[in-house]
Amino acid sequence: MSGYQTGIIVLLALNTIAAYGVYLPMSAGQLNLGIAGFMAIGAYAAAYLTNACGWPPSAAIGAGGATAAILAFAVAMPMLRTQGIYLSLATFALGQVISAIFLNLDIVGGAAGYPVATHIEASVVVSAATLVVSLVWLMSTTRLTVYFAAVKNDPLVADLLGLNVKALGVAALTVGAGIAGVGGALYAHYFNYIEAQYFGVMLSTYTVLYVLLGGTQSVWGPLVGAAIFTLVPEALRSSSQWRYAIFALFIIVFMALRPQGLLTRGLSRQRTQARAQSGSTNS
Amino acid sequence: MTMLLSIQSLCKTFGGLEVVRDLSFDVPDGTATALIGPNGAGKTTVFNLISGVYPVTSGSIRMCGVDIVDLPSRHRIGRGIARSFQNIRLIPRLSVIDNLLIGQHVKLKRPLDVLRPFRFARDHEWIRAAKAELSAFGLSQYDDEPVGLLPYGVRKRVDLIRATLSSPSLLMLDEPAAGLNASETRELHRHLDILRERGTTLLIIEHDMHFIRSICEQIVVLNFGCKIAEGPFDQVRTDQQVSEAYLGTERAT
Amino acid sequence: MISQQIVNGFMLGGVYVMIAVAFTLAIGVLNFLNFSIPGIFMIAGMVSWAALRGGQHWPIAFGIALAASAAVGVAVYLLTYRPSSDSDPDVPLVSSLGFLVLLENLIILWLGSDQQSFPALIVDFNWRFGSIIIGGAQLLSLVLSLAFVIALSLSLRFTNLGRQVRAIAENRRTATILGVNVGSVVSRLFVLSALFTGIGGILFAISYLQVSSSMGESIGFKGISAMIIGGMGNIWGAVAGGLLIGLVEILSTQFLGADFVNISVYGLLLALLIAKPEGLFGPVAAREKL
Amino acid sequence: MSELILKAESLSACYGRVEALSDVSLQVARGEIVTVVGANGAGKSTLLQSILGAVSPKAGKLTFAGQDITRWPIYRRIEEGLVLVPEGRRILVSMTIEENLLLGAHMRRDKIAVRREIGGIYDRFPNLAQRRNHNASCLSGGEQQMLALGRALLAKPQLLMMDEPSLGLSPLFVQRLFELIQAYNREGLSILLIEQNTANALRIAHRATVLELGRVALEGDAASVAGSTGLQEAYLGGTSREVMEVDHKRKSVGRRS
Amino acid sequence: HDDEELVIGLAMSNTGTFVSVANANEIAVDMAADEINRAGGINGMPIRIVKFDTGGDPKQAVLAVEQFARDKRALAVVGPFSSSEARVAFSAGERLGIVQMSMSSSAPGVAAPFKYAFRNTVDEGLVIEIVLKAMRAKNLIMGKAAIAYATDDAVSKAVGTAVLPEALVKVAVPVSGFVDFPYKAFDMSAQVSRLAQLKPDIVGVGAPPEAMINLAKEMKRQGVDVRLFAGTTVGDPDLPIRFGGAGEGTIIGSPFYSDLNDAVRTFAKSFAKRAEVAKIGRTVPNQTDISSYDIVYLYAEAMKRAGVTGEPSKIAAERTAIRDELRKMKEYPALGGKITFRENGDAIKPIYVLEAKGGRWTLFDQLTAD
Ligand SMILES: Nc1ncnc2c1ncn2[C@@H]1O[C@H](COP(=O)(O)OP(=O)(O)OP(=O)(O)O)[C@@H](O)[C@H]1O
Ligand SMILES: Nc1ncnc2c1ncn2[C@@H]1O[C@H](COP(=O)(O)OP(=O)(O)OP(=O)(O)O)[C@@H](O)[C@H]1O
Ligand SMILES: [Mg+2]
Ligand SMILES: [Mg+2]
Repeated sequence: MSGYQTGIIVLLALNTIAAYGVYLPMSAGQLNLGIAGFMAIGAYAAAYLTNACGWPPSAAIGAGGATAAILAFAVAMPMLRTQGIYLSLATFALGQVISAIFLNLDIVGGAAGYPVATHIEASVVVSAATLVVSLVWLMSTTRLTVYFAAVKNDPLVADLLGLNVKALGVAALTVGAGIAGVGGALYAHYFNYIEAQYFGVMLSTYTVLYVLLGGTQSVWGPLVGAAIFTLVPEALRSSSQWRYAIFALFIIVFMALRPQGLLTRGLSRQRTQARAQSGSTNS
Repeated sequence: MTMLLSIQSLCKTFGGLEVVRDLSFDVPDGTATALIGPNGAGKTTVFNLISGVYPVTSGSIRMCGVDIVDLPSRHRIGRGIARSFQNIRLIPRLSVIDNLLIGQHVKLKRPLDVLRPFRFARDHEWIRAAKAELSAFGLSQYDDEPVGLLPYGVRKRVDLIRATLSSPSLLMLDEPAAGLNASETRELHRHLDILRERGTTLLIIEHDMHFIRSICEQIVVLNFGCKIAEGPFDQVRTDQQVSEAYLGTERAT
Repeated sequence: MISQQIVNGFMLGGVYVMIAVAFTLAIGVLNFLNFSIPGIFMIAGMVSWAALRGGQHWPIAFGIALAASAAVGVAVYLLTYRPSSDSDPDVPLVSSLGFLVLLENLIILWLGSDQQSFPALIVDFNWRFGSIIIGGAQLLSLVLSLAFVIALSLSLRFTNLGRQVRAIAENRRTATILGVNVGSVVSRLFVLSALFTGIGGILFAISYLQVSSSMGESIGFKGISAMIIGGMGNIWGAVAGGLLIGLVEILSTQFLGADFVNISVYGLLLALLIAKPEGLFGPVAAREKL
Repeated sequence: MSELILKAESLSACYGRVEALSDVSLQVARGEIVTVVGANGAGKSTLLQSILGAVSPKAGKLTFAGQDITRWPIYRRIEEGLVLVPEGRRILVSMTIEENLLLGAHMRRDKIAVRREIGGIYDRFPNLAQRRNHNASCLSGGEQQMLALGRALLAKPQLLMMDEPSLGLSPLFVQRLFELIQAYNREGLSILLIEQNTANALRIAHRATVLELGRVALEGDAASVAGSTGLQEAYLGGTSREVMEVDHKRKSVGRRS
Repeated sequence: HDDEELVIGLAMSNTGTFVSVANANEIAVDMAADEINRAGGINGMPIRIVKFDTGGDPKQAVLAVEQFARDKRALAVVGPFSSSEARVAFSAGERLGIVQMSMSSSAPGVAAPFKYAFRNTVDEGLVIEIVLKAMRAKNLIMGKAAIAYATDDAVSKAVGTAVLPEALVKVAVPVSGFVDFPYKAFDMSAQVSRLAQLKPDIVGVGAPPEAMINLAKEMKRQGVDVRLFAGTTVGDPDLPIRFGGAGEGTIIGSPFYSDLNDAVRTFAKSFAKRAEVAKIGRTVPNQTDISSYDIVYLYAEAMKRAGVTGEPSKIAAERTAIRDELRKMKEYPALGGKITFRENGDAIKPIYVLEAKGGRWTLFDQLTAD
């Protein structure tokens, strides 16, 4: 495989992992706009462990994910007092605070960034992404997905049916953060240098875009979305200057024509939407 | 006869407005009780208080002798209280089976079991139970249909089955026959008969008097949040106050 | 000197208020988190700069800029809000973000990514009271926002049009069935919000004598935060939130250093949201009736 | 019979590929009560929605008060006095009861008359008067139904279309509702009514149309329809399961085409 | 016929954040390549430039060097542009064994950990020392200094917190205080109000041009009339115009001065011609354009000295040979002045001290660091 192709596949793998970090909370009704903050935590924690404590990269990457998950778990309870757009903004604020803290944390280089000594091969990143996708897929075959859907669509009824809405919300946020943390840690060890500025709002926003573009109705949506976001700009490389403008136009037109995202659950389900809409407003 | 549910001096105010006032009534085990009254009398509010949607202002709600007013709403289904909703509250995008799975959550023994990928186990007991219940009520053909696509009457029944799948001892139904045509109402009737045979206690809000009369032994009538009458249908029907406030002159029987 | 810093804080807050109010119009009123607003803010600034550079007289330049803002507003309405009638509320968010990216890239292609110097229309547009200096354009934007907010909140509460708008915000289909001319009301609202945002962009350019293709972004996020702090849909909340953020930003620059600006502004936002999940002035969310 | 207020000719409507109405014609004369009956899913609501314009018909022609309104947007039809009390109430729960009523009259300029009429509505529905400045979300099911009716009346309808207005109302109130409908009708309001409570609907209606699987199965004056066997078949005869089976067949036909 | 060409990669930043500063680098590189090929190429072979637009994104910069090294058989790479890109791309280049030379990165020590990484830019510390020496030599009033810098950018922060304080100590000017701001700050009112309290005679700036312009404008608005000085971070031929009447008398150090000599003026003229055709919106070269142009010549010289053939079988050895030749190179006469590489991969070259006067740069002094 050519160097270019390998590079693209790594980018795709990293974007996919991030997308699943957003997808999980989203399936439970949380639009996480602070995913970059959790990626930063995973990246810095893992980098610190390999650099300063001499951990092997695989252990450090796992620990990076765990650190992000633990932080998410710690903040989830107070954060989930908020809902909807307020929750999105709370996650957004958290992401900003996290990246501002890393910007000032001198043991990991502060504004100058943090070089990471150990390099991992492309194959490691790709295997990790495969693992994440398989795990999320496995999860989609458990009851948990149905529970998340219930919490997202009708938290009050979910509560009356005995679901612990808070706990499910915390779980979704935590697992999503863990996945994002692993993504950040992989990023750090593949590119061997991280800086806090990279983990900004725009990274979070784009990651959310991958998921919404791919569609939230299917587990494969985030994968497809990440693939579009990685590959289409590359395909437009020949039109160099115009490529981002063309790509943005593509997103707008695409969403206008297919608002439910690219992947929906088959054609028959497409009608569900129209019906479901009128059903929910009628009743 | 033992009392499954016993409500004493229940009050609820919303911002100074007294919606339920000093209400007391009992639901004996194994019976069907109707809660009727004019629009805005507070019937749905009573359901909401029993299932814990709102905290009570004062009074007690005893389930099998235990006061549950301080029990968080999500634990009440575990005590055997399940309900359907006046406006159907199913998740339109999920299939019928998936909606029914949520209703069985109380049956979960160990919390970690939620992580078992049951879709591989085609005949998981929950799925089996859901399918059995659907076919018992003649709805098996809708197993995998997204709920949003189903006709109103079928959705109402799925909502009902979701509530029964938690094997409740007390099933509260809020206007189950509203919006159903005559034949659908007959089917609903059969459905409820089966549930009664199984020993489920029913508490029903309904405006269809034929329906109430043929199902419920006991009627509780509310007006402005107060109980104005109580007893078997034929006794309540002749009550002066009930006629004036609720049934009207041209009675629906 | 602290008094000068407080004045600085309110002046900066005035900029955020403009954007926060524009966002409130979109989300509080139409239930649509319109990310193209920072883009429109930028378009107004850049277009008026380009027109001035092209030798136009300033009223004409500003007219062109406002026309461009309104046109973008209409385009956003047609391409993001309208097609999304029956889908997730997240969808228009995505395509309005697409608009932000598109606008920025088009402007970069046309005028470059450099920050440009905006000419001073009035040599020294400042008021001095003793040692205190107040920026005239900033003060103007604050006054304008306030006037707009008063007019808007009154009309939303008490006029027919206001009720129609609120009906649309709650449920577009129902509003249609009740005979609300959704297309016309909403497109007027988009134009209004775009014009207001455009005026914000122009006033920004006049106050800070600078425009750039990225001028909308950071202000945009502060504007959203201001709106949220105040409580969504509460227009006065947007004003209070904007001023508060401006003040916190300036004071933390003075006393803690620029490193801490983001930590204190967003930390405050986070703390406020956790303490009061519905924002400072938002209504307390009651449990829904079944 | 007097002049027609509504004339629908050969309406057809689809959801995606599923045809919900095919070739339905219907007429309402001024001052008349017409009722449409049929099983669940027969297309009654779709018919009203098509007449209002909320569902755009695939084919057919609509004439209202002598004007061809087939291509008119909804708001123009409502301005002309073609008003719907929609299925499922569709109350705006974020607004107060009074605001909901005012919204019903949003196209009217005669502010004083509107105020007076709102007062009239409050007299009719005291439950609403009590809570006029509360959010409509707190209303009980029946109260919401009253609000929906009041809101529609404030639009000054010439033809009022009602989709199951008695849903969730107490027996006493159902009785009052039908009296009310007749009263308004006597004042000159034309009415197109859909009811599950068929007996009552047929009792007060002048004429009736029976819909079956999106087609007109029978029409005529109310008394003869009430007595016909066609009604028994279309509306009371089939169990809902059978209806669904037909429904399914129709869907698969739709898919094939 | 790949074998008969010597391939050089260009990791350019034609889209994204840096486009305005970087979009003419391509023109400068093409110019250099054309000139070399017209003069007969190197070792009898023409050079060919392969290009990759990174959009200023570090991940894309890695993609670029991967592609150049593994797919395009490039012998060396011009770029990447920014420090953020350089940091990740240099470490990839080290693994791939291919030389990269950045035309713009100036954060401290970015190339230092790597053997294959170079930067045709001068260390900020040296530049600022030169600027202060020149100011001292011309007897400007320098009683007290204040420092203003951007905190969220590696270069600016290093300049503000380390480089400027040290350099001011060397010329014995006391520092009365610091003000800081974000890289993309538009509102400088708080900072300037603080500067007014500090009452300095000069203000050293570690910031990108935009922030410095905003600072100068706000100083003018608040009536704080103090001379600014800075290193190469604010290098921009148009800065005096962009000040829009503020910032008069600002002094900076730059590796490039457009009015230096005939060679530079000739370069600027043919650059302008090409830029006109390319419609990129400007015609005056900036310091990164000159730097890119010089990098091609530096590579050409190193290839000549190493006698590279471009044969696929020898490519690894030849890439390393280019690196070694660059390291050995002494005072190579490039367009911007004589270039030598230091141990840490950064260039030593002349610095021109410029003063903003009446909307243009004027030469204040010329010195070489050593
Ligand atoms: N959350 C609330 N806030 C304020 N008032 C409420 C709330 N919930 C109910 N009410 C009021 O309490 C009264 C009783 O409402 P409830 O829904 O219990 O009536 P109901 O008996 O179920 O009537 P219906 O038969 O029409 O459904 C109504 O007048 C309603 O307006
Ligand atoms: N939004 C929709 N999308 C797809 N199919 C629909 C939609 N609305 C209705 N249908 C289908 O169109 C047919 C007619 O529906 P309609 O609601 O008009 O029936 P109805 O006679 O009003 O029934 P009900 O008595 O239940 O109100 C049904 O088969 C229904 O499933
Ligand atoms: Mg009720
Ligand atoms: Mg219907």
